[in-house]
Amino acid sequence: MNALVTVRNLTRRFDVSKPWLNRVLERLPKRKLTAVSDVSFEIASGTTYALVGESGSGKSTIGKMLVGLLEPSGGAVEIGGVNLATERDAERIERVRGDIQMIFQDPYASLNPRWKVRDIIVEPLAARGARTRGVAERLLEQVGLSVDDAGKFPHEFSGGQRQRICIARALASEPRLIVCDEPTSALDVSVQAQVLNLMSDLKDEYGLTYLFISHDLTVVTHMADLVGVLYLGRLVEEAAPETLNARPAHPYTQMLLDAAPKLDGFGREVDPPQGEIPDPINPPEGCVFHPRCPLAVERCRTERPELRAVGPARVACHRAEEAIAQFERRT
Amino acid sequence: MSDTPVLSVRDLTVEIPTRGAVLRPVDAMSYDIAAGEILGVVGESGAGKSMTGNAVIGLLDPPAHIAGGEVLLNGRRIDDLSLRQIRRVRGAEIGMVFQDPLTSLNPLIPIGEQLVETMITHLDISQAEARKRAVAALDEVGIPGASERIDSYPHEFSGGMRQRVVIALALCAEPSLVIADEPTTALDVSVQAQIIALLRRLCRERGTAVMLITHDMGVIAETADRVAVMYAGRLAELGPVREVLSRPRHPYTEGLMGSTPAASAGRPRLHQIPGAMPRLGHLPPGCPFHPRCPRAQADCTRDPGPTLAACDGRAACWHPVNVTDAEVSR
Amino acid sequence: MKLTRQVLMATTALGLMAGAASAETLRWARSGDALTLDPHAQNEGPTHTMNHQIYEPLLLRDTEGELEGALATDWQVSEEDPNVWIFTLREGVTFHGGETFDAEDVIFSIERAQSPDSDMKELLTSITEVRAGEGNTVEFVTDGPNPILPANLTNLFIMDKGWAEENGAVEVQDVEGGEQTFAASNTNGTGPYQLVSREADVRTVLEQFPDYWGMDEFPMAIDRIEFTPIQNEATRVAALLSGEVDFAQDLPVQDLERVAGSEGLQVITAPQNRTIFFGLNVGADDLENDDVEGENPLANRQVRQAMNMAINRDAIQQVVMRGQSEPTGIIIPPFVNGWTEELDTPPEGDMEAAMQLMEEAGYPDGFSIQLDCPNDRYINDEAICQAVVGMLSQAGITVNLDSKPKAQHFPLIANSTTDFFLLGWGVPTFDSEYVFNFLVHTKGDELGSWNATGYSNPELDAQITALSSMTDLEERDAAIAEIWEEVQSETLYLPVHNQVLNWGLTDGIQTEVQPEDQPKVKYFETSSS
Amino acid sequence: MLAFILRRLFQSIIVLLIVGFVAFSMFTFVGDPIDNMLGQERTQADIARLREQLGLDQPFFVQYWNFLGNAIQGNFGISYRQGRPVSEILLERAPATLELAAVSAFFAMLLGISLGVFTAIRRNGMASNVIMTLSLIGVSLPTFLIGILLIYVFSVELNWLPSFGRGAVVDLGWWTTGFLTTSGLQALILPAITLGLYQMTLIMRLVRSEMLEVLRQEYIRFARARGLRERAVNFRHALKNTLVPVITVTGLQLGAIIAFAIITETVFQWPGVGLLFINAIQFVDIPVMAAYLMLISVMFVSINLIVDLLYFAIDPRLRVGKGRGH
Amino acid sequence: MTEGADRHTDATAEKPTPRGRFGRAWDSDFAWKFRHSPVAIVAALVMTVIVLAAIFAPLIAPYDPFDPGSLNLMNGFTPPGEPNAFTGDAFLMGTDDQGRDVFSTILHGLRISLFVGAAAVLFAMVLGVTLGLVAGYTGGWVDTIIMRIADIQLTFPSILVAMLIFGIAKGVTPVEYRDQMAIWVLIFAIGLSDWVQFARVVRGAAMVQAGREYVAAARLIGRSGPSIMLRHILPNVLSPVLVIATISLALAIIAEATLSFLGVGAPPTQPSLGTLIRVGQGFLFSGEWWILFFPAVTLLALALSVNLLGDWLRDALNPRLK
Repeated sequence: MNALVTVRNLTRRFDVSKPWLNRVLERLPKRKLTAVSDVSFEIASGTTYALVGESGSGKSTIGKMLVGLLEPSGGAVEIGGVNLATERDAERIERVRGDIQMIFQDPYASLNPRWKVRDIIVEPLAARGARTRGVAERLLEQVGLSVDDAGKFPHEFSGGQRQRICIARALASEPRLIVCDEPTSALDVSVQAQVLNLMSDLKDEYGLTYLFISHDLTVVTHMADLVGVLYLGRLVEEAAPETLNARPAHPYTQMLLDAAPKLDGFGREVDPPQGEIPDPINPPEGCVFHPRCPLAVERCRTERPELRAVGPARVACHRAEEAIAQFERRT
Repeated sequence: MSDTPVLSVRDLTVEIPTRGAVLRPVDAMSYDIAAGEILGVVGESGAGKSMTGNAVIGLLDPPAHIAGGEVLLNGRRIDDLSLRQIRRVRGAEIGMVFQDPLTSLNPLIPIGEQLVETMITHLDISQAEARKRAVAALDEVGIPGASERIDSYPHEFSGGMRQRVVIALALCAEPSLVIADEPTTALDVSVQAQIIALLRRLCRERGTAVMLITHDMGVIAETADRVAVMYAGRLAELGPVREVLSRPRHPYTEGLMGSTPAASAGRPRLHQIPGAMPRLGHLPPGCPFHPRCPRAQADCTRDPGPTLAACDGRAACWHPVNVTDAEVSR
Repeated sequence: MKLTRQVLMATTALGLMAGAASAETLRWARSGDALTLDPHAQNEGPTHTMNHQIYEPLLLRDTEGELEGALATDWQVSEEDPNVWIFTLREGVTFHGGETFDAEDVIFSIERAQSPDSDMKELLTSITEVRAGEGNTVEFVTDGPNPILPANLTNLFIMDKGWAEENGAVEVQDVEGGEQTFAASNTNGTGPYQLVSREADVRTVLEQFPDYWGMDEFPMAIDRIEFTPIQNEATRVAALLSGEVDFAQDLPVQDLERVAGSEGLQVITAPQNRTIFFGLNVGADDLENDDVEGENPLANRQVRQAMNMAINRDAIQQVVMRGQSEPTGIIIPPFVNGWTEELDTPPEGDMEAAMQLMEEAGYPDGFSIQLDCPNDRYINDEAICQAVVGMLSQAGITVNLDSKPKAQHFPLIANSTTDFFLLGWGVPTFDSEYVFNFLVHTKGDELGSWNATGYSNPELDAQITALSSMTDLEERDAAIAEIWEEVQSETLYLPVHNQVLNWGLTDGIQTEVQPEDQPKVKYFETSSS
Repeated sequence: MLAFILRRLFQSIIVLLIVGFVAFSMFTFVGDPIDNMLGQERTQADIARLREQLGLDQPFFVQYWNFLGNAIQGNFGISYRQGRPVSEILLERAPATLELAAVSAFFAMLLGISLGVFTAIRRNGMASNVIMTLSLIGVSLPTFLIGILLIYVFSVELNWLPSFGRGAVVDLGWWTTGFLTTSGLQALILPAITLGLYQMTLIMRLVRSEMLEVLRQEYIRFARARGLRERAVNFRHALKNTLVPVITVTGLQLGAIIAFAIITETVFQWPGVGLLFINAIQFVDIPVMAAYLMLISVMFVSINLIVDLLYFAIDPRLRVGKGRGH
Repeated sequence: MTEGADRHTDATAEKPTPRGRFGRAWDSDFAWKFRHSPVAIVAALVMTVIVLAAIFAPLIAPYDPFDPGSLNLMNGFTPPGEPNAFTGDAFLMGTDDQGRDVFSTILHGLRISLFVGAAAVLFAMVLGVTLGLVAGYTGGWVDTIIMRIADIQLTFPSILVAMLIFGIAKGVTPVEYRDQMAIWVLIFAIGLSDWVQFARVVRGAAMVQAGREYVAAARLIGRSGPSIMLRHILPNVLSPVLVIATISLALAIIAEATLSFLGVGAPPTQPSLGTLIRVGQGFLFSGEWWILFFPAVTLLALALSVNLLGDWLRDALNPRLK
């Protein structure tokens, strides 16, 4: 497999300590929030890799580290064989930078309201001093907007249209990888469908690689070739969407699937999941999911499960086999 | 269940005068909610679903105002009440849950005090009694250690817990109707399931009517008894949830269902409705959906556009889908 | 105790002003406060005014400006020695502290006033010795016959020797050096009023001294004086108009009409013994703040004459002073010995003549110079400067006006660090010699201390020093005239006008304006008394 | 909270050090004190002796250190003008200014907050618009002119109120107060209005805009949706939240009031520290000027400290969080 | 109202706007609000007239009050509209104590006041916006230091700062430059005491903007910090800056007047509006009302219109107020 992106043991900690004086006076330790802990995965060129998880799972943090907006605290991200954090060759950095683009969640905040659409779209080119003439117009048509829109300001567009503009900007530098951070969660369903379809079309047309980040399991399974499920900064399961839907191996994945409302689940009454996501500053020992896990045993409380292959999936659970069995019994 | 619905909305119209034009975020909507029933109001942003809820409880922000129709609560008209009178209805007879639990609670006042204050306003009880009931209310919505946490401030709770507090506040004066405006949109999936379950349980236990406003078809499907689909301020379709969702009649409802990705659906190309919801100031004549509608015909541009009453009572559409011959002949 | 009584007093005073305005209290306001209470530290009007209520000189000038005995009952030149003045001291005078007044005190005070830090020393330069005479007299020995010596003593206050020694107040306060002594804020005089309390720049309260020797001689209608400096002119006028003060000095000339027209108020005026004039630095080789390199345009007499001509005194009188001034051509008012009509005539001339002179002097395009002007000392001082700036500019002289409070202005003159300045001068001795000593004589340690012009004429200096010993008054007057002749022909100073004094008073008080602007409250009469 | 106070104290000390530095620099900038103190007949030896005596021969920072040391003990030297210890004069004058400032601040806050709330609640009402416009006139004229106009109207024309001074004051030993006499209270009115008007307007406008902001908040909607009485919504819920930002600005304004008293005191001949400062400038009385600066900053710093503490009292989010609160 | 509904009503995209740039500006919400606010129109009108009058003062003013040579003292105290008793000259707004035409002095005084005000605000704005941007965008200890400096600055109220600077400047500048210095010292002093509020507001706004995703997008493609601050963030924080600048302008003009009253303002030979008022207040009781009245009314009109405009701008530019 030809991996465009290789993520190895990626870790990111944030210092959320109180100021020094408070710590001294109140005898508090330094507090570190581990947003991403020891995450490894690869994205094959031309595929869509999805990261799914609830708030605080670290999915956006991984996205930001991937594109270089954040420095990893540990581990490495290599894109096309280049590690942006350690690379010293300016030319290679420049090249890789041009290869990566990002689409953000909030289409209202991702466009500078004071800039014209044309300038927004060509900025990635302009920043490199490349030719920009006519580019914006061509891209606008590409994403289903009109050439005339180039002269307008962002506030003249609806949310879906804005997200199209974002996509156009992302395409401007002809990237190989686009990191999509919840690209449709601010959009209405009908518009979401348009944007998702557009993204699929563009992927095919340009042979793009996507890292697709979302909290919505259904959207993710719709878009991705491979799905990584995150919980409290840890990759707990990685599988193809079909596998994930049919045989989720991690109890957390199962919980997510259960909790997600179903279009055909009329009057469905499930026992809601127990508890809430624990404090990421003091995550539980062992398997971070064990306090909420119906299958947890003593080992889960002490030993952090490594990601291992279970069937076609990779799962970080000591009791994956039992979980699968139980899931199949239920359905 | 008595005959009079808890809430009965007749031809409710809300207008916002702006520069240019008068906008109608809610246009001649009619629906009922019976006791113990959950009516799901669904629609995309700008459809006017929140405006409906706010109009019912009289919380429209000026210059928005009710321009026509009436709102009956347990048979009594409430849309024409004075501020003083409607205030007595709010909280006491209609409870409201807002979208964002982070901003719904006053950050400077302990949650217990907010509960006590609400109860004392509406119920003829003492401070001590109210406090006792507040603990009970918190307990009921599943706040662990309610009696210790009653003096905590909102920021000391997680998002899910805060939404529980909000629900306790909405229900503490035992209203007969609860309007829940996107109560779970700001929450994670797992917490959303908890909150929805809680809301359902409480309302079922008390026989409270619920108006559940959301954009999430899945939530509607699992929670509501009946569903009202809104488009551009109008009711597009209204009916029992199972029927509307599995055999939608309005092309818009059908489109909505089709464009929602389903986990089980494999990866076909999503059905997409072309274009976007028109802005209120620029509604097309006739059926507001016709420019996006695959079934639009010449008569769809005809004024007045289709309404539920003028059509089959379920979908406001001249050319509905999924209609059996029997129904057509009727 | 103290508190309750005051509260009672205040609450019984029903009306706002009425209660406080008991007949015997004089509420008195003027623009500035006395700089110090040390009687010898400052030779300055407001300072003397305050001290006049507390201290007394041997002689003073009454409301008419005439000499009157204060601590001296009689004064005459010794029959044996023309160089000796004999002052007979008043009997039965006690200081506020109870000490008896005697010759020792006079000797001490004069010697104190002669010390280097004293600001009064110029008045006493001719005195070589002060000694106790026979009986209750003091003898002043001068370095020659000095006919006008008594006139030099009218602001020379007598302190108690014992008190001064006890309290370390023997040395005069060096005000310029920022020094402070006990005597600067504590007093022990023989005057009609004694100090009750003083907060500099806020309020000074004086009360009648019950053992004052002149209790029966003067009206003494005022029991208590509350003196408040009110800097802001509008506020001062408002205070008088609203009846919050009974007596206000330094009223803005534009408000006199309004005050006089107000019910219960009167304005009394009198020509003041003070002339306003400009001084020029004629002595320097080059000026600091001008645009002429290497030479001093002011050293050129024609330039000075041109400037003198350019000043339109009538316009200043009519507009700036609202008629409250008398234009003058000499820097002394008419009642000073040495004044003559001819000297007083301002130069005939107009702008054209002035410009002509400028051209002749070699400055056809004029020059620029800085004018230092006080803004809180004389009536409309800043406005006068401003008007003159305009007039001089018409003659081609660009004047940069730098106006500042008197506290910053006077040191410039005292230290001769100004090229062109405004000054007002009163003549307490009513004799020209006083003016010569301060303003014309070459600047030196004793004489010429306010002569910032840099003018030095040894012959004239000799003539001036000779004056002090001339006993023949006619001969002396001739000498004075001669000196004036020279001063005027040099156009050393540019006279503007003599100030007219104004006092605003409530109708209930009767007094006359003292030409030196030195109100002495003991003369005040009230309607009720 | 302790840490917060300590940090604030530390910052305050830095502020005071800087102010002290400015004050001290004035001695060096505005003329050599030796020049002032010695007459013309000084000798080189005199100068050297006095330099040594005053410690002026020491390095700049040593001098600064000594100045600070003295300042901490309240020793600011002797006033050139009055010849008394500056601290003594300041203590004598401070009550006048503090009483005036307190009354002004009270007036500004009382009226400012109530008018601000009123205009926010009746946002588009006629009365609100009139108040808003009038308030702008108040800040569109310089304070001194307002003072003089007030004197003209109320003292000269109507003869209701005194135009200058403090009226009769009662000496309590360490404090002189004008609060206990009728004339003292009357004398306070015009200066207090003059001084407080500007701050009142500021507070009013701030309260209004903050209140409008708060009234738009979701929790206010929620409070309304719960049927709480308008009064409870406006005052219990909205006003309380409004006060948090208002307190900061009000704190700053109180400091400003003391400084702006310079103008008011000049116009009304109010015998406070502001007038003292103006006189000190006229007489180049540097010790008084320096001490005044220090005094002002000490007051300012303490007011800020109090404001910060008030925050803790009002806003529970600032107290040590028990929960997660993120 | 849900956020979506809010967003959909905020623009009028569908309407064709054929009239080009001006047409679109005319059609914008902002212009519409302006056209429908009589207060804003009147205020803008008054301000425009005053500013134009100040700019063209040398052309409009019948006299040059700054040329002392052209003054005739005898013209002093001429009431408005009446001929002078001595010279027979008549003046629209009368003359002051120096015989200067009040109308002309006001026009020239306005020039000085406006210049001082505008320059001071500009100075404060440049300083405050720069520091605010850096603090808000950079954060961390840079932010801490800048904001602590701002706190310290607040400890010195404006007039104190101004008086101090004035005192020191007077001490260190040669006398012949003092008149020219005075203006610059005023500008510096007023500006220096005013930058904090710019910095605070810009910092807050910049922090919000820095968290926006378009900034992340710009960082992503390798834009440098200064470039992002200048090109991306600055244009988006300008509206609050504009509001503050407007209100600061009124404050600065009044601060200048106040300092003139305290004797540390513009020199009397080149009077600003404030100096004119200081001089004029001396004639309040004596009947020469016009010397105070006209400058005071001009100042009031100027400050009031600027304030009203600022007020209106604040509301009009606040997206949350509808």
